[in-house]
Amino acid sequence: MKTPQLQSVLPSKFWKMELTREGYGRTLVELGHENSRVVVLDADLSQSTLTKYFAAEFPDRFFEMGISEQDMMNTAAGLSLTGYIPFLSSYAVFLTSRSLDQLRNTVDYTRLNVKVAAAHGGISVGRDGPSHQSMEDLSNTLVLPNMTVVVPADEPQAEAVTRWAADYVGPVYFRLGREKVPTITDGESSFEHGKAQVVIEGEDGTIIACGLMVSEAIKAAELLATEGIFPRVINVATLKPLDTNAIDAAAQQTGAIVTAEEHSIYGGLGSVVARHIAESSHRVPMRIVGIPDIYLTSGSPEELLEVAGLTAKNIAMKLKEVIKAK
Amino acid sequence: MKTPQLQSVLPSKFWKMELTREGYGRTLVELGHENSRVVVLDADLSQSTLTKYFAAEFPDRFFEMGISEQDMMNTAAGLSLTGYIPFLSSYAVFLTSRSLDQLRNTVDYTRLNVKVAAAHGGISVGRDGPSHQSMEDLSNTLVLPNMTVVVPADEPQAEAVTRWAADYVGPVYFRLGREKVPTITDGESSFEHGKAQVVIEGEDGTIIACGLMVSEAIKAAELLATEGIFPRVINVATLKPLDTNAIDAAAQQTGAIVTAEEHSIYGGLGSVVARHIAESSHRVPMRIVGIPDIYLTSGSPEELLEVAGLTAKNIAMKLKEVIKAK
Amino acid sequence: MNANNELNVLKATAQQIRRDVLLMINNAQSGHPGGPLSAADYLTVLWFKYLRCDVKNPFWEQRDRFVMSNGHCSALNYALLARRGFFDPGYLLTFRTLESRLVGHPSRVKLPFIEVSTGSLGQGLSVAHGMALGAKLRGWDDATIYCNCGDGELQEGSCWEAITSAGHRKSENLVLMVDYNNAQIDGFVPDVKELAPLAEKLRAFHWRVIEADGHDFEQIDRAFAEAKQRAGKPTALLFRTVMMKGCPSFENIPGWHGRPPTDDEARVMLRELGFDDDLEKARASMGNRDFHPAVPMEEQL
Amino acid sequence: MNANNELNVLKATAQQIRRDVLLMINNAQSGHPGGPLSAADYLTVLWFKYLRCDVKNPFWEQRDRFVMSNGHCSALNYALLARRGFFDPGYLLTFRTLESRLVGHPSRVKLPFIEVSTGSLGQGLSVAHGMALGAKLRGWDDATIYCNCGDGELQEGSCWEAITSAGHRKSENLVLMVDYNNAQIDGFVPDVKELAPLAEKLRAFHWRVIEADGHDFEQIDRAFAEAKQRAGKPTALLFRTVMMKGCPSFENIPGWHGRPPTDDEARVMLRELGFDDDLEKARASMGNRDFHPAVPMEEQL
Ligand SMILES: Cc1ncc(C[n+]2csc(CCOP(=O)(O)OP(=O)(O)O)c2C)c(N)n1
Ligand SMILES: Cc1ncc(C[n+]2csc(CCOP(=O)(O)OP(=O)(O)O)c2C)c(N)n1
Ligand SMILES: [Mg+2]
Ligand SMILES: [Mg+2]
Repeated sequence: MKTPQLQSVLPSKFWKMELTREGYGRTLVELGHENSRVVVLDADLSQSTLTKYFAAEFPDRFFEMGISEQDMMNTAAGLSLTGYIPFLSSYAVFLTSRSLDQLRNTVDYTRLNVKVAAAHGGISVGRDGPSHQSMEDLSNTLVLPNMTVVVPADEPQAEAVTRWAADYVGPVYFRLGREKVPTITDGESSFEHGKAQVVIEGEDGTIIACGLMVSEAIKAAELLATEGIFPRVINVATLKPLDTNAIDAAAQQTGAIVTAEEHSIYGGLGSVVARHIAESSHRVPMRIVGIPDIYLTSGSPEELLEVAGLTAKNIAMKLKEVIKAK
Repeated sequence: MKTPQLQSVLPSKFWKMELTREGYGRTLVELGHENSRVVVLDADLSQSTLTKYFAAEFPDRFFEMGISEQDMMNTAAGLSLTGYIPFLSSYAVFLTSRSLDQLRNTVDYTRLNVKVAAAHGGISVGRDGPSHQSMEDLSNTLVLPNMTVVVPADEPQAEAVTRWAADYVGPVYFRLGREKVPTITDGESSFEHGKAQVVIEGEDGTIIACGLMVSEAIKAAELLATEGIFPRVINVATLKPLDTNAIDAAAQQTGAIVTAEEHSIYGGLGSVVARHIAESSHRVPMRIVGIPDIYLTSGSPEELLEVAGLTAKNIAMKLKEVIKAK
Repeated sequence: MNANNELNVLKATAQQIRRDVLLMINNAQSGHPGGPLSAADYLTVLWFKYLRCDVKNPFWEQRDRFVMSNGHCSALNYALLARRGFFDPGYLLTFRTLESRLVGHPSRVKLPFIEVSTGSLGQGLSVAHGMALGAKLRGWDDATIYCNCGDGELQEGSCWEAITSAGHRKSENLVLMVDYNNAQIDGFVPDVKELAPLAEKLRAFHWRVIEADGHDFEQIDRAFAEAKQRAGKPTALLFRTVMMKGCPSFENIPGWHGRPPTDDEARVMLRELGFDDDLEKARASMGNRDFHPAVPMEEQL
Repeated sequence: MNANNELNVLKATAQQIRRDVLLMINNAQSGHPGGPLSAADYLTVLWFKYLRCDVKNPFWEQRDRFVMSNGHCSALNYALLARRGFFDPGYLLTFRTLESRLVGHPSRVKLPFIEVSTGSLGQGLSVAHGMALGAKLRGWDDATIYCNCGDGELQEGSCWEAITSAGHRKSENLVLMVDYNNAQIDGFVPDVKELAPLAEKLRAFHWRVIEADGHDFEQIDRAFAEAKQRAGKPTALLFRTVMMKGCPSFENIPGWHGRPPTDDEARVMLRELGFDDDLEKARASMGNRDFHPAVPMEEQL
């Protein structure tokens, strides 16, 4: 397996903060210029999801569906059946519950060419509270047989995923966040479908992360380095199909695994990795860092991530646990 | 841990076949007589879910909601808020997708006292095809923080679960099937919330199963016995909260685990057991028997279970694999 | 063919399709006869007179599209396709078996002539509207998107989202057909959850509404002809129908929504439809059970 | 108190509640001012004149119930509760902070005076109807269930399922209030997805409809008085309102649906409402930030 250079990751103090949804919204406009088959739908959240940029530039190819996620999902399905490449957006929590039946029975079952770009994934949504926080979207989409599930880690990766999704034929679910996140990947090479990226090389154990938690994992590696512990850090942007090669290599070469995700401990990255490990011949200790099985409340993103234990510190602690258990 | 007697399980050739939904429907009528706070809702499927018995006996406490699962879920929520104990039914696939947002944000978040009895779980639904088969309902409900998730193995257990659910305060999801299944538990003692039951004692490995697959697991044990292999068989009727003691004991005492469920390999029994094992100190080989990550088609229940590998033979094969990998 | 003759031929075709449906469901011992028999007349008129499609070029881009939103009427959808010439009628008898393309509810995955996979109620109209928007954007000005819904199905809120959208967008290339048979699984629609006054409702949602007796071929014909005239708004055709129409002993009984007839019942039904009641002969008359599409599948996709 | 006086007092209360809402959202730098300011007048009349509740016995079984289905108007719901006496107004300033019971969207988990947790649009009316059915079955004949919905919210199909159910069941103890401010996030309702003619639609779904200017206290009062008279069917009160009402420089701009005002903007808003614009003093005037419910929580649950 080829692995990017460790030095390509800047130390956390130099990180630039950017919005994944901004990367999405801007890339949609570029795609709109490049490909007249790209159309966009939104359900009264274009101001948040930033599909408003596309709406302003291509009013004829933008479909404002109002507050009707079910209708939006299936209207996109219909558009795909006349040759269009629809991207649709709303908040993750609504897209994967209010319109889940449509996503399952119409879009996924027939492998329709619909791109579901879900904004406000996770709990870093913050003050709107649990009704708007999404802890289950990855679980609800990973279980769909034909779905590709992607969680970009940062703005460049969100751009790359958006661009890739327009080319790929089939249903895609990808998750964007509300808040600015550190930029840690670089533009061009930042996404390859189905391939995990080793963002930091190391042999003392592996942190497998996605989304926001990739930067926390890097910070955890920085913390651990001060104690002489050098874990590998992997960005698993594509949760499905999962890059099992990268996981197998991590298990074999580093002997201990911690996963980290801004998602329930049920049914997300930790679950699919645990399933893979449990059924494999590896016998490596593992810990899952994810949202514990509770609803959170209002608060700043930082407060909520802290309450849920989605921090570099917690990742580092778990990594030391698994190293001890090797 | 106390374990039921091996001899309490009849050999498969003596099994009686019964409908879990019949157990549900009949028990609702008994509950209706015992407790005037029990009310029942259905969404134009009372003929299948067998809530029709209750409807006939207690027309004032039966709410026919028409083909409106979302409305049904939240109407039940409202009824619970005025002191009633609502049971609601439709098919599993619709209840956990069309009305998932309602189940999550209204029922589960506030721990409302709503009992979701989902008929036609799994693929043994048969000829109606994938639109009516449910492979994700356990995943979609297990990820909900306050939900109790139960899969009765047979008719007596379905009765016991229904009865238990009426007493328990809080949201419950339980899954019923379309087809007759072998009766393998016995009436009174057939269900204890949060407790797995050892239905066959054994030390050579453990089959952890739920629903329809408990009887397949017993058949697998019969097959294996002819080869001198004696696995433990556990009926995990309560998937959440999971009886981790029973699983830990199985891992320690038998050293190898196969799970078996009529559900996707994503997010169901196999996943939660794998997660528990992966994070524990056990290093036991494991295999998951579940619906592979595909949509099925029409066919007889037997044909579909065969295609999906949900058979005693496959379970037995996997058990030999894990024993070899011990 | 003069108008009267034409309608008589369509009538005969509808009866034959009813027979197909009953034989399919009886043979599979699984499926839904009630809706197919209530919608057979008007959907035969649509498929054999109005629907712009080409058996030799089934994926012709500018074709009209048909969506069976109430997917439990799959047997009718398949029979219409077969009798219209897309594949051999004998294949209908593979309905709902493991190897068949004729899945319990219409599956585009297995049978690409199906425009949209359905089965979960309340989904087809939004998809059809998406197609209508797509057709407009593509400039396929003559293409009309037809969507069939059950009356019970319209209890799904998702239908009303689609109705609102299409009215709002004045999608005049969209035609909704309602199989207004007044019955659903748990009883008669007014008892389960009232839909009336449906025409008034739809008009308030900015639709043109055309009402017709769904078993009167002249009314059906007029309704489709009128629907073809663009109106600056979407069109709803409310077809008043009778569940199990054509088999008087079984008509208007909600219990027949989804129950396969036994052989004895099927024989009575065939007789009441005006056919010979020998089931074996009837099945044999449909031909052999090969799929045999008008154009080989490889060339089509 | 004579009628005129009474309405003047209610008017003043509504203004005070508007001020609370703005201070809460400005202080939290998070929240939705637009809807609360459009609904403040009529909901003040409801809460201070019509809603049968008992601050000293908040869980009195036979009480009327209020559901804020458009949960983003949480600040208004909390301010109404506080000013009605359920807890101290100073506590309002904890809105949307980690330790507070005043979660971003109304949470019954944290604040049991909230009848139903909301936030995901389109859910409240079905729950309210469930309560209405429950109240009827329990024999709480005087209890009325009031549910507030946004106009944009009514684009959710789930609302129409509830509307159909309540009409079908003639649930006369259910009152829907629509905050018909014509605005939602992405623009004006008629541009996003038209709702009109709403009264006609609801009547076709078997509802009684009462229309009123949602900022004219006499009309509001008459509307609620009329709604209290049971009509053999559910009642919808369509309140014509203006988003951000009371702050003319900000009125009727959809952008104010969910944007917290900066301090400068908040000062202008307070002035336009007729209050002193010193934010610090205004916040201090609300009292200290303890919850302090009218009855200790332990005694209540
Ligand atoms: C979302 C959803 N809920 C429930 C069902 C189960 N179901 C299938 S058909 C049917 C009744 C349909 O009634 P109607 O639309 O009037 O069709 P008809 O019986 O007249 O053919 C129901 C409830 C379903 N297929 N999809
Ligand atoms: C199911 C769901 N979809 C989307 C949202 C996001 N959202 C919150 S408020 C709102 C607009 C509501 O418009 P309206 O009901 O008119 O309320 P107003 O803006 O007038 O206060 C939207 C789209 C949501 N909360 N729930
Ligand atoms: Mg019908
Ligand atoms: Mg509004």
